[in-house]
Amino acid sequence: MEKKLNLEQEKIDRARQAAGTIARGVVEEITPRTTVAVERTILRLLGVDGVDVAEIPLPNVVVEKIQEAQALPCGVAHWMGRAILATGKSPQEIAREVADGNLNIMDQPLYSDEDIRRALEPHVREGLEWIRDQRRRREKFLETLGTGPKPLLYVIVATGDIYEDVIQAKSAAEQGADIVAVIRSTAQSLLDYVPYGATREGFGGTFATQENFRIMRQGLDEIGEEVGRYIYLVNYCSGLAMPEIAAMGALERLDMMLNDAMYGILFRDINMKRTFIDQHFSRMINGYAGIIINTGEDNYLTTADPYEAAHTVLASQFINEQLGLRSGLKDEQLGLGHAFELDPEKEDGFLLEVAQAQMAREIFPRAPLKYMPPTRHMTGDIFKTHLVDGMFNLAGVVTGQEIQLLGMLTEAIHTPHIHDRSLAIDNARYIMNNARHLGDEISFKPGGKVQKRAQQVLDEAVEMLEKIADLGLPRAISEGWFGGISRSPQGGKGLSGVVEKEENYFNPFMEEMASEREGSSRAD
Amino acid sequence: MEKKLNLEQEKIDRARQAAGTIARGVVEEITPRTTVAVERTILRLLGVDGVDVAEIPLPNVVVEKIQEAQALPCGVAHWMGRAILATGKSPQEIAREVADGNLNIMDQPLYSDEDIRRALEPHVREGLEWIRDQRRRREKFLETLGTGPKPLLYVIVATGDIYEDVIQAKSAAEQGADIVAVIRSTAQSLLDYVPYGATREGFGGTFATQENFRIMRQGLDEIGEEVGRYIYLVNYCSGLAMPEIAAMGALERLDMMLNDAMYGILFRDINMKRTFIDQHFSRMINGYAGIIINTGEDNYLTTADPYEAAHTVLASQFINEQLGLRSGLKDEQLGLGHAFELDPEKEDGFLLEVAQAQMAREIFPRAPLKYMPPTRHMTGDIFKTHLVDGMFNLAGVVTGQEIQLLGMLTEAIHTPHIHDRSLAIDNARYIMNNARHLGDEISFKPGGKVQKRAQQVLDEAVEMLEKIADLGLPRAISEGWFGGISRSPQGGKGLSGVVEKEENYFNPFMEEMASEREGSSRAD
Amino acid sequence: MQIDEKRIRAYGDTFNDGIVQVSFSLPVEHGPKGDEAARILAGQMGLEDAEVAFSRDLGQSFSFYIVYGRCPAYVDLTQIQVSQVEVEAMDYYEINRFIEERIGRPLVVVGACTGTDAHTVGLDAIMNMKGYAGEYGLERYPQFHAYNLGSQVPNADLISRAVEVEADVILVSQVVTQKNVHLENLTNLVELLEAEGLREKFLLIVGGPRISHEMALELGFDAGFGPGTLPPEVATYVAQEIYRRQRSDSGKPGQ
Amino acid sequence: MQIDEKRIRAYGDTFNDGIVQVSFSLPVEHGPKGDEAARILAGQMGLEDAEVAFSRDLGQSFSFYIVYGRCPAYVDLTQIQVSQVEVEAMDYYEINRFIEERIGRPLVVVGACTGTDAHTVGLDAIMNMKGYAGEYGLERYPQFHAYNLGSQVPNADLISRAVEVEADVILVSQVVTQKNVHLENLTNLVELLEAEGLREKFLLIVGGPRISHEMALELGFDAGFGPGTLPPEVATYVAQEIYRRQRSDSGKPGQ
Ligand code: B12
Ligand code: B12
Ligand SMILES: Cc1ncc(COP(=O)(O)O)c(C=O)c1O
Ligand SMILES: Cc1ncc(COP(=O)(O)O)c(C=O)c1O
Repeated sequence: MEKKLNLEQEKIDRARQAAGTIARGVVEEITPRTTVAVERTILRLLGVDGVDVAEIPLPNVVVEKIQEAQALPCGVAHWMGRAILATGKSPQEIAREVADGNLNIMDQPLYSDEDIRRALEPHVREGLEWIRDQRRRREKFLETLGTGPKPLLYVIVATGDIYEDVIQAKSAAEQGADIVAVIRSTAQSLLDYVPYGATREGFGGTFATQENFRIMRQGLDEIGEEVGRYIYLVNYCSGLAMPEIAAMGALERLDMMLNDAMYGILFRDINMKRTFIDQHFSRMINGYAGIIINTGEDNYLTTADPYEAAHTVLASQFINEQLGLRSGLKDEQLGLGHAFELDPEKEDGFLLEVAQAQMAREIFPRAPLKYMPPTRHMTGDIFKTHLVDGMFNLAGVVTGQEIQLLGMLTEAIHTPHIHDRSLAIDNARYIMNNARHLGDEISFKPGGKVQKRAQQVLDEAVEMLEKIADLGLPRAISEGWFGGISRSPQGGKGLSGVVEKEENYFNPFMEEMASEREGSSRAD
Repeated sequence: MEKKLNLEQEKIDRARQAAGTIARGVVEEITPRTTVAVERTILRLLGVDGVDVAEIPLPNVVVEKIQEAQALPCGVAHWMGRAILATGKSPQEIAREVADGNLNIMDQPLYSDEDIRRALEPHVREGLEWIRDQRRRREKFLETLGTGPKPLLYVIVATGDIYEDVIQAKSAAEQGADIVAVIRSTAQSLLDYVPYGATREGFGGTFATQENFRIMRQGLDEIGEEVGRYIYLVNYCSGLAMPEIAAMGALERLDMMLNDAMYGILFRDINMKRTFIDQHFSRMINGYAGIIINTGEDNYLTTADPYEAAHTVLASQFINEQLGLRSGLKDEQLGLGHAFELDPEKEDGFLLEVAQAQMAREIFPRAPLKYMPPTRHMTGDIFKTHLVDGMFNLAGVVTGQEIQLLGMLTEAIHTPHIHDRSLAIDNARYIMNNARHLGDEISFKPGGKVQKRAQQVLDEAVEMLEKIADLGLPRAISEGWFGGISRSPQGGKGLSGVVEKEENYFNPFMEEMASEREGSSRAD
Repeated sequence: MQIDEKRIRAYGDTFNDGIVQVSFSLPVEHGPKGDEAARILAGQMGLEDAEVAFSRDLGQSFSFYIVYGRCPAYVDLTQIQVSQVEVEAMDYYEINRFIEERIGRPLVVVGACTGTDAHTVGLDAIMNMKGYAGEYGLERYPQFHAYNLGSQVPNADLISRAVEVEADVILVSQVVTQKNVHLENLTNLVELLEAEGLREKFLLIVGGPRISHEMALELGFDAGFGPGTLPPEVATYVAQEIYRRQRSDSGKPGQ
Repeated sequence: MQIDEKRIRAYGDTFNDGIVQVSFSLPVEHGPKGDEAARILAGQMGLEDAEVAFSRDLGQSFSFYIVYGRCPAYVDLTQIQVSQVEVEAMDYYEINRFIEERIGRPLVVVGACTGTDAHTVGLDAIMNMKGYAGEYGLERYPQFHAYNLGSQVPNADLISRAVEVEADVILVSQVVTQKNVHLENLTNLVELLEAEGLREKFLLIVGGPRISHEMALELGFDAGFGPGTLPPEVATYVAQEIYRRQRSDSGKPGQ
């Protein structure tokens, strides 16, 4: 890729270094701790699924029992291993019996750590094997069917009813969509569990459940075969059940996950510690499953001024990158987010948008950048919105974005209807085809508006990151440096789910994943 | 203006030279002839207006009388001059008496040419004075009110009812339109006269009448004061009454006129000779009145393939330029036409459009180029059309066009409704503002798709023009070189209105205009 | 999801939600009162829960509205009969062979854009050598003698030319439809033909972007062809229809 | 052109032409039958001369239509009453002075995005220091004590907080409206307040992009504010309304 912005490599290096320091600080916070969500995730990966009579998911039932006994610092794996050894049953059978009141998981004979690990081993292997199979299946599909040209066209479905979602998703794929995300119901991110089964009633989106994942995956595989393109499936790996969703996604072959290091903190007021721990394990799972994560920098521009706050997007991309690499994600899995959110009334706004997008492209050359459409300044003027979406699509193709989340002409009105999506896809296909090689064709005036803007944003990001490296990320977040939202380390939801590990704590999946992977070269 | 296409000046010069040769050939054809329309125009400029009992315009009544007597070769001025001398009445009074049967214009005493000229002189002076006044009034408005930023936004009104047209035009001006064209009814171009009075019933447009001009001019002056911008008024100076409309436009202060050297021949099957003669005098009037002409090269792309025929547009622009300069128009009055008509499904079509538009800009640096919107590939998909119009607007601002005729989202459906125009203006304002200086910012890869396309089109135009310079324009037209339409020199409507001048023929306005103007430097 | 074909409603994102989008202008000042007027008007179109998603001042005391609402009306799909020209797909070679073998002589076709209509591209697409969308036009068919009279042809001229060349078929193109000028034009042609007792001599066909077969029949034409028509569709229809008439009438039309 | 205010019809390019544009999808295969179904549906919306200007295949046996037609319905403008919060424009300084002079103590305001709604930008625009569109938010007013509880606040929490801080005013923001979740949420709040006998203690205000004053009144709120609301509009309304109630009730609300 040709460099067009005359950015100083030295500044990029400085920014990356500062972000590395920041990430190291976060990892230090994470290592000695676990969370209820992480523990539930271990159970899920061991094969525990289903709900009890009160509709409470079995992973929650088991973890709550252990937490009530204040025994979570040893980790759920410890207790489950003991139960397996004692009963000879599978984790799922054990969990069911715990839920039915037939087994007290806290009241199991003691075994050596070695025995416990050995007892878990076949279940751990089975879980990981399943994920690796899904990964291979995806690779096979990509080989045989392939994907559309870049930028890939990403659309959302959000009817609230998984069966309607499938119809809408298949229609979208027939129109040319490459990626389908099922948006979650408004309520879900604050649930400290994952709902169960197929669901038909959500608000502003559809619940993320393992069964819903399965139903949609099957639908997309079907239509993918028909249209001769592999259709990526996306969901939200965030909220209080973040790592569980990572596990479900890995098991059901999702391909991308919205999975940001700070989104929950800022936009859902989830406790910071909780989030950092959860996101780390989530990302390990995503990394292992070959899932591309989508980070959420776009969101800053919905609450902060998109012009003034442009550098916070870049700074956050660096942080997400450094944290991601440290969780075992590869560069190719880092779908760093950014957005086209400047006021359409701004003179030369398009130049500034192109500057920002091109800058991201040059600074993160291997990342499958995810480019988010205009939302905040969109009104119910569907004609205008369609047009602004067109300029966004143009910026996307000109700057070589990889993942283009398509704007909808009804952005300010409702979650997309079937034809909204079709019009959006037609918009993108037209613009991207009609200006396919424009990016190869043009260069920017040295010292012109585009170059200057990119340089300025980089400068500001370097400054911001170096300050944060000094202060630490929690302090920066407390002071509202991202999205203009301030959150304190002790505030927010879910702190009670954070647990200090005991010495004998272990997470067999984390260990196995870490040992299997080669540390990404850039992580130190 | 920065040159971006690496065009060879030598080729541009060759093209211009060949076009000069072609234009000389045409002028030779014109000089010894006049037409009924030219003669009626002289009467109009002498102040003749109104209709007889059968609704036939007085200029027609008088000219027909003279033609019946086969006395037109002397020119209407000759006969009118004699009548003035004989009766002491004004041309209007004389015309009225002729119509009423009270005066036989053929039966007037003989006077010397000198006397005749002297008799006409005050009327000629009055006509020209009025036109110069209008011109000064326009200049005054432009000084005090000014215009919008370039490209100027040009919209059409076409309700068929002049009073509805005024509402629509004023609404458009309030939304941001700079230029309003009143489209003519389908039937008008083949009428060998100009209808009279305010009209409220047209099809696909509104009749061009002097009263309609006046009504719309007044409306635009009113709204122009309100919005603080001078609003240009446009009509169609073409068809069988072409020069009469030029006169009416000069008298009523129109600002632009669609006035092409070949449009009538090709698209209305009007006889070639007739058209060449009529356009020459029309353009002299337009030139004198400070009116900007709009040529019609865009039309070729509605019948010929827009990709293959791109060079015919450029060739025709050269011809229109050379003919225009020879009729006394200044470079600044040559609104040479071109269009954004490639199939939107064409890969990199936008690059080719930009190449063509930029090429026109560089080759005709002083001409107020008129850029026409996508029409032929537009369907009833109003959302798509709006978007393609947006890309057209982008091409316009990036390549520094001066006059942007806005595409309408309902192009394939109906002549514009009030909100169609509003949406189109909003489209243009957004795109042009949002990418205002993009043109200054970018350059094109040497030897890339954009440069190559422009060079290829120029090469083909040079070749075409040099061949036409050999063959002569009539032969090229007969062979269908423009718009894929072939017309023979003896075919088409209106040939019977062509008259060989006698020796004592004179056209006092033509003489006066020619002597007043300084020949444009580039005309030889 | 089982669809009830007898009760098809509009669909946004849930079956039978009935969502429709409507836009229009009103000669009313922009403001809350205008919004309310727009909502009421949408209500009179039967929309429930109508909401003005956007409104815009148009100046001159006009305003524009974009409204979304739920339309309770439904359509019975089982009752819909679309009258369309019924043609079995034949290609260039089949058509020529069909005419040669079954009719035994080339067919004469006269076409024109009538009245003040000068949009020749559509008619040319059907008639000219080069044709349209990769399909040859009638001029190229050995079994058609095609006369394309071009644009702005008065109905009377078209008829006299058709008589003169002993045409089997008259093709008319109408593109401009403002103030229903095409309907007047087409009706006038049929009336002229009938007045001269010539209506039955010709297969009378009209085409254009706003023409449907149904409308053509109503106007007294034999067939109508809409947007996207390809030359072989017209050629097939002509060949088959003339053959059919020949057989059933036992007399040849157009002669 | 004299407009009859009693019979306002849609306008395209001629008075009373009634032109409207409609678009929707149908669960029907794309094709002539679908087009006809769309035309019929438009007919049932009362459109005359309805024509399908465009249709598009959506796959999965769905199709999309763009229809133009003439709507004969009209609106009587003289009968339209828009209920809007009536506020004389006061500015920041006037409002503070008004409260100080006429009410004599700062007003306490509690605001939240309730239920599962996390769209804080609208509420922040009204409440936060920096405000919106150049106007300060309530937090900046010396005569308001403003508590912004943020997003996803359960109705019960909002109420107990309002009681705790002895609020005069409760501000609720609702942005997500899919499946009418906002209506449920808002109704539930009013019911809870009434159940606890607290409804009269607070001035109850709702805002959001799909909120209108009329709807707010129907739901049992005191006022509703829609898109584009500016902080001083809300502040003025609050100040004047509390003053009015104080005077007429001779008892202070919210105390
Ligand atoms: C090209 C064009 C022109 C060209 C025409 C060149 C030419 N020689 O044809 C020029 C620039 C000259 C022109 C001028 C005008 N135009 Co014009 N033009 C168009 C345009 C852009 C495309 C039409 C076209 O070529 N379509 C492509 C052909 C292949 O499609 P088609 O015509 O539908 O034909 C197909 C079928 O309908 C069918 N068919 C058509 N005819 C026939 C006949 C038979 C027998 C059969 C079997 C089938 C058949 O088969 C064809 C192939 O599939 C349209 C807008 C649009 N995008 O549709 C406006 C449009 C048609 N024009 C319009 C108008 C108003 C005019 C003017 C009157 C404007 C003016 N006042 O100056 C003038 C005057 C023309 C006149 N006197 O008629 C309006 C008509 C509005 C209306 N509904 O009444 C349109 C819709 C633009 C608009 N929105 O205002 N125009
Ligand atoms: C920014 C935004 C977000 C941000 C919110 C950040 C934040 N902290 O607020 C983020 C990215 C987090 C987000 C998330 C979601 N969003 Co959102 N979002 C938007 C967006 C783009 C802009 C909203 C906005 O900020 N407007 C600007 C403010 C100033 O305007 P306003 O809210 O109308 O407020 C004004 C007035 O209404 C009034 N007002 C508002 N509240 C109050 C209160 C009082 C008391 C008063 C007096 C006045 C008042 O005054 C304000 C100033 O004038 C809209 C689309 C759009 N362009 O409108 C979608 C939109 C609102 N979101 C939507 C959805 C569905 C979601 C999600 C549920 C999607 C999902 N499933 O993940 C999530 C989850 C959020 C949740 N749990 O509620 C939908 C809602 C659809 C519907 N009608 O139901 C929209 C319309 C997008 C769409 N087309 O799908 N979103
Ligand atoms: C990174 C990221 N995670 C999650 C979400 C949505 O999360 P929730 O379901 O918590 O509203 C978003 C919002 O678009 C996001 O950008
Ligand atoms: C140069 C020129 N003259 C005239 C016209 C229209 O002419 P008429 O009124 O003859 O249809 C056009 C068509 O757009 C044109 O481009």
